[in-house]
Amino acid sequence: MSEIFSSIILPAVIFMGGLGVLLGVVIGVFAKYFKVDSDPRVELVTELLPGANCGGCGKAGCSDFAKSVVDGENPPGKCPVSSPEQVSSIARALGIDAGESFARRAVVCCGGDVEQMVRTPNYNGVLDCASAVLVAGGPKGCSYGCIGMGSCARKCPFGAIEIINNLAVVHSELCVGCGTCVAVCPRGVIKLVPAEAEVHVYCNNPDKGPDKRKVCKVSCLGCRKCERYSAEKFGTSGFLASVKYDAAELPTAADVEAIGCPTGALLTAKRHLEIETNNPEFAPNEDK
Amino acid sequence: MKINNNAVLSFKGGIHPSGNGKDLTSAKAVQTAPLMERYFVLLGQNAGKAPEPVVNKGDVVKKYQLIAQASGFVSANLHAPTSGTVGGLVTVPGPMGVPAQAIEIVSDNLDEAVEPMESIDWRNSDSKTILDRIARCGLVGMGGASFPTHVKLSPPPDKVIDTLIFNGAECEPYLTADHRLMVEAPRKVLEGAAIVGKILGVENIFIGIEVNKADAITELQTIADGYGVKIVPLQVQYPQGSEKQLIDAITGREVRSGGLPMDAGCVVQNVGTAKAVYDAVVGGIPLIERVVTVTGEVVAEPGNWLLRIGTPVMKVIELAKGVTDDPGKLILGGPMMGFAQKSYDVPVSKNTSGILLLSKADAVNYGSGSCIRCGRCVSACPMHLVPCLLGCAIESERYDLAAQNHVMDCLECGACAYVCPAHRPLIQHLRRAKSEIRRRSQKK
Amino acid sequence: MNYLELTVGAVLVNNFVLSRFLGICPFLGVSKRLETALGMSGAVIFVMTLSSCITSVIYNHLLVFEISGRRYDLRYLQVLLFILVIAALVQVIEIMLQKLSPKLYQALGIYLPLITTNCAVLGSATINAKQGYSVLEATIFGCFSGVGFALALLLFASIREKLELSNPPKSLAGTPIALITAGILAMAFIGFSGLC
Amino acid sequence: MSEEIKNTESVRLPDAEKLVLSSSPHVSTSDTVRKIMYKVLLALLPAVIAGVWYFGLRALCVIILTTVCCIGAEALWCKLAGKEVKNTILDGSAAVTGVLLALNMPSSVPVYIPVIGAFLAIWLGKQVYGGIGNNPFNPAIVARVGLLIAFPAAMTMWTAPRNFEKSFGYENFVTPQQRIILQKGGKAAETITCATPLGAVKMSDKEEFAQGFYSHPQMLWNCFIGNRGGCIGETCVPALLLGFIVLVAFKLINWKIPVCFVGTVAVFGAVIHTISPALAPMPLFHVLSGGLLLGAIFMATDMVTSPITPLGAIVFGVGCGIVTSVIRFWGNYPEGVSFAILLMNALVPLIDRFCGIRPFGYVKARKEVAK
Repeated sequence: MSEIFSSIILPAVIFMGGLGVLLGVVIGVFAKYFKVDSDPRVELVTELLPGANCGGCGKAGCSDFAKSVVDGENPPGKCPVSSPEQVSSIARALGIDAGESFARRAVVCCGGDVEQMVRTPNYNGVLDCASAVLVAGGPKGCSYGCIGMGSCARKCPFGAIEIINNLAVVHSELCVGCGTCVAVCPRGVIKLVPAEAEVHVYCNNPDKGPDKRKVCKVSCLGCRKCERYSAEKFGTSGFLASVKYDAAELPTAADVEAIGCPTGALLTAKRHLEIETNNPEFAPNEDK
Repeated sequence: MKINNNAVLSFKGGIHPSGNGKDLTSAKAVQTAPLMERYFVLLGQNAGKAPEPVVNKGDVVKKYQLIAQASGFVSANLHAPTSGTVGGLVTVPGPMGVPAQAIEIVSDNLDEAVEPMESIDWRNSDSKTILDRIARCGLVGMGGASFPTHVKLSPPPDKVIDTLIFNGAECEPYLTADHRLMVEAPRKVLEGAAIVGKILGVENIFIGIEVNKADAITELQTIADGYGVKIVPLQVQYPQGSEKQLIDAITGREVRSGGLPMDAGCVVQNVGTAKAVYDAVVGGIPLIERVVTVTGEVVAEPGNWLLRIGTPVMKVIELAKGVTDDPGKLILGGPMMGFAQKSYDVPVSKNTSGILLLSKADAVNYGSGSCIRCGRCVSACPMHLVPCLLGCAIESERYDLAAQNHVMDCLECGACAYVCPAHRPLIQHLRRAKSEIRRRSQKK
Repeated sequence: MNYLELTVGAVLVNNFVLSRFLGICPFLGVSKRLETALGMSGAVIFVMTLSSCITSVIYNHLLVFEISGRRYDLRYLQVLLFILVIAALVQVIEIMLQKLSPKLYQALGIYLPLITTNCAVLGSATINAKQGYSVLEATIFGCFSGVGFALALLLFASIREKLELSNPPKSLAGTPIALITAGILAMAFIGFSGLC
Repeated sequence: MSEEIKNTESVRLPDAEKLVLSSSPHVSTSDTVRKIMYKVLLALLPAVIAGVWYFGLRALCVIILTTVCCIGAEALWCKLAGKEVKNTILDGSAAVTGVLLALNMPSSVPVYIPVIGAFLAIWLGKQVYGGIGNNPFNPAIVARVGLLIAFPAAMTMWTAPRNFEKSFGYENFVTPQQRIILQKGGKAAETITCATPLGAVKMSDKEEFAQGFYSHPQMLWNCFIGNRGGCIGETCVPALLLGFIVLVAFKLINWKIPVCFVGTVAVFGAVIHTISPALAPMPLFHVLSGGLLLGAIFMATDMVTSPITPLGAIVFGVGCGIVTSVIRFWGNYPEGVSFAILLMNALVPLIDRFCGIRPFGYVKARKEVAK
């Protein structure tokens, strides 16, 4: 027994132990000379973030945002994707204020699908919105509306945008408001609105009414009917009506009913989806 | 200098479009168009800032009268193409496909002109007087970029300009407007060239002409010496008329990436501009008309027309006796770099060199096929880029890769897309990348 | 021993990745960009050379010793020992990289500490031991095995960069197509068999 | 505005509805990918005819079977992947791959080899990468190398060509039993198997004899006209050169690649031959034997898998030549052309990256403006 110990185990232990200690010292020396300060909190926050890397916060990705949160540059609430619980857990972990959470949704402010909008000549080229606008402003008649080639839908990290009849439509129950589509759209027709807003003006053309009317049946004519109905909830800039999203009270479906927009540019999101899908079943249910 | 004993010069790269359609109109003398009922003078006809209208709806104007005033240095005046009343500021289809603002002039059919400006004895005047006249007359480059001429002719004092080149290459297929101009008004072109030479104080004045315009070359060569201008025959090779390639062909200098011709000591002007300079300086007439080639296999009577700025394209097609078949494409400019139009209501502007109606069969049909790396675009690119790689990178939205591979140096001349056997929409990709990269660098 | 044969054998004929199929993890993991692949290649060559050298010194000269007439043979400890040395080396490199090139450190990510368990590094050390290479031979072998790994990695990375611009069927995009490509690459390397 | 334009005369005016909107340029070459592929097929025709002439109807069957299988494999994949079938087939790329692959097989291959080869080429070599234009490796080469590794015996069973029994020194390429049959007046074609000259060189242990024999003018003549053992399409040099002329005339290939490839093999062979004549026969033998010309003219020049810049083409050709020579002289395989091309295909992205062309306007220092 002691023979085995002295001839095998002891030398092995001494040898390996000695080597281990030696290498440990070497590593220690290197670690001292090449020391880098890193903040473990960045990693912690990164883990707590959803990891969608959507860039909705304006940073290059979740880890970049985490760094800015730790540095105090941004509040955790700036992340559009995180749920309020996630945000508060990050805030708790860092012991800071969560900041105001901006729950927002994207809306494609255009109703000009294939049936509604004049389509000028046949288009032959790259099927991508930003490329299409470079060719004489794209194939649709209106130079402010949705081009409908689905660049936003392809880029949406959450699959919330669908192209129906050459028009991008947002499924708001899937949308988290990251804003990727807003950055992609060459026409700027997609807007981020408060998540609770249900009424939108589905037109983006600031031209005079008759000019718009020539190219699109569902354009906003700028008749100010909505503004006359409630100047608190609606406004008009140029010849284009808009919902005042920062107002104290947001318009409801009943308001839309009462106004009765002559062209149908003013709609609830639900009704818009119904019209576009031509099938009320696809519209989000009330309980969602 | 590459110039020696009438050698036919050229650059490296480029293409030789087959059956280039010039025979349709190259022998057709320029006809003067009759008066139209209405003219739509686009406001944004020049590179830079659009001029400010100085007339109101209902005003009575006379031919040559100023109707829009340049709003800043890089801007150009606009003048009434005929006498009549101002119909107001209207929205018409613009040459870039998007609606544009234009001043409508309703003709009174009298075509009364205001008193012309007095002729300048340019040989004994200083540059400033001549430049002022050019600016007053609203001259812009008539080759396509429509950069205000007075700006181009006022290089910063630290740039030494020793060579002045006039572009009579007209390398675009189908177009013969410059060709006819050189054949029919050689003295005006040459004198205009000499005036520009005087402004810049340059002795070396060249007019580069592709050898397929033999009559223009002989016509000009016989009288060019009297004006101190040298005629340079160039090979028939597209894009011979591109500034950088023209400078390379004639002087052997390379304009550095991102630089302007003046960085290589050169100024390049179109021969049409030379004629307009003559009209402005000697004739005292502002720029209200230009020669336009109206052509295409489906046009009943293709030809060259002297058109007032603001003439709607549909009216021009009527002048050409309509069409024999429905065209597949309406293009303002040449088939290589011109812009496809949505509407026939677009008016002629100062840089419209041609109105081209392509039949469906002649127009390219872009496909979605993959690149087979045949490399033809690489040998065709006059900027020596690798368009096929750029195309693939841009399709995958790798703009960083595209930028690394010098996409910003692309001229958008279309040589790559012309030779592509897969008919890939390369130029559209390249434009997309350029606009995207520009947008991103602005953001930063 | 012919050093030329040793070199050619390590780089081409018995290429660690494409012929011995060792070190596949970093081969697939860090071959998405040529720049990262270059960094990884450098790190692996460094670790392989140094670890081959050190392990062969220990293996050849320290593991068999005599103390007061008794002969000890600790060569059965080789695997344990090699791993210890390699782990320490990788640790050192990681610390250095983090300081000297944080960008590369970020890009290599988890694959850097994973060099420790990169079987190619351990493989070269065990092959050295098994073939009975001298210290010099072992060092050369380790170095050029690393070069072979680098060659395969760089080739592969350049192809993958190109593949990124192509559009394979969705189900094959990414790693599947990379594995198929690696297989074809391995087929090409079979052509070198018999060179030494 | 348009209402005002009344059609007073009988002038036909165009209709804006029919206009097509696209980016410039609006005209283009009439050449298409399909035309290119058909021209390549035309260039392959002489080699096909020569192959059938030398190796008989069985060779024709192999060529037809391989081509049909390739087209079938392509159609099947497109069908399964939900891609357009008709246009993909009609572009002719599968047919080109099929013919090339068949020309790279011995005429005696069993039926399953062309079938497996076709699927290897089209599925593994091309379609998994996304189809034409996306494949980093030449599909025919992938299949050929795959088959060579998987079925070494079947892929190296060479049938003797027509009139082989009358050719110079045929005894050295056949087994003693077959030699007796031939000497008794038996016909070689389709019945006798023989070694390829390169294979014989590799196996030869009588070096001194080999030198004189393989460098003999009549031996070289046999190699030139194609009266030797080998793959269907690789033996007849005049037919391959004719194909080369067709390809160059139609501007379908970069001539630098085959010239550099063959040139490098010749130079490499000459150097080795000079240093140690025992190791290698004279360079001309190396150029004419094996699949060098077939590979250099038709396989290495594949547009999709070869470099795109002029300098890159030279580097690619030289690289192919070096790898081929190294494998031929020192490797286990008698022939290295396929391996070389496959390997160099893998290098193409790197070559493209580092052998770029200088864009216009990137001069080192601006030229001094003459005063």
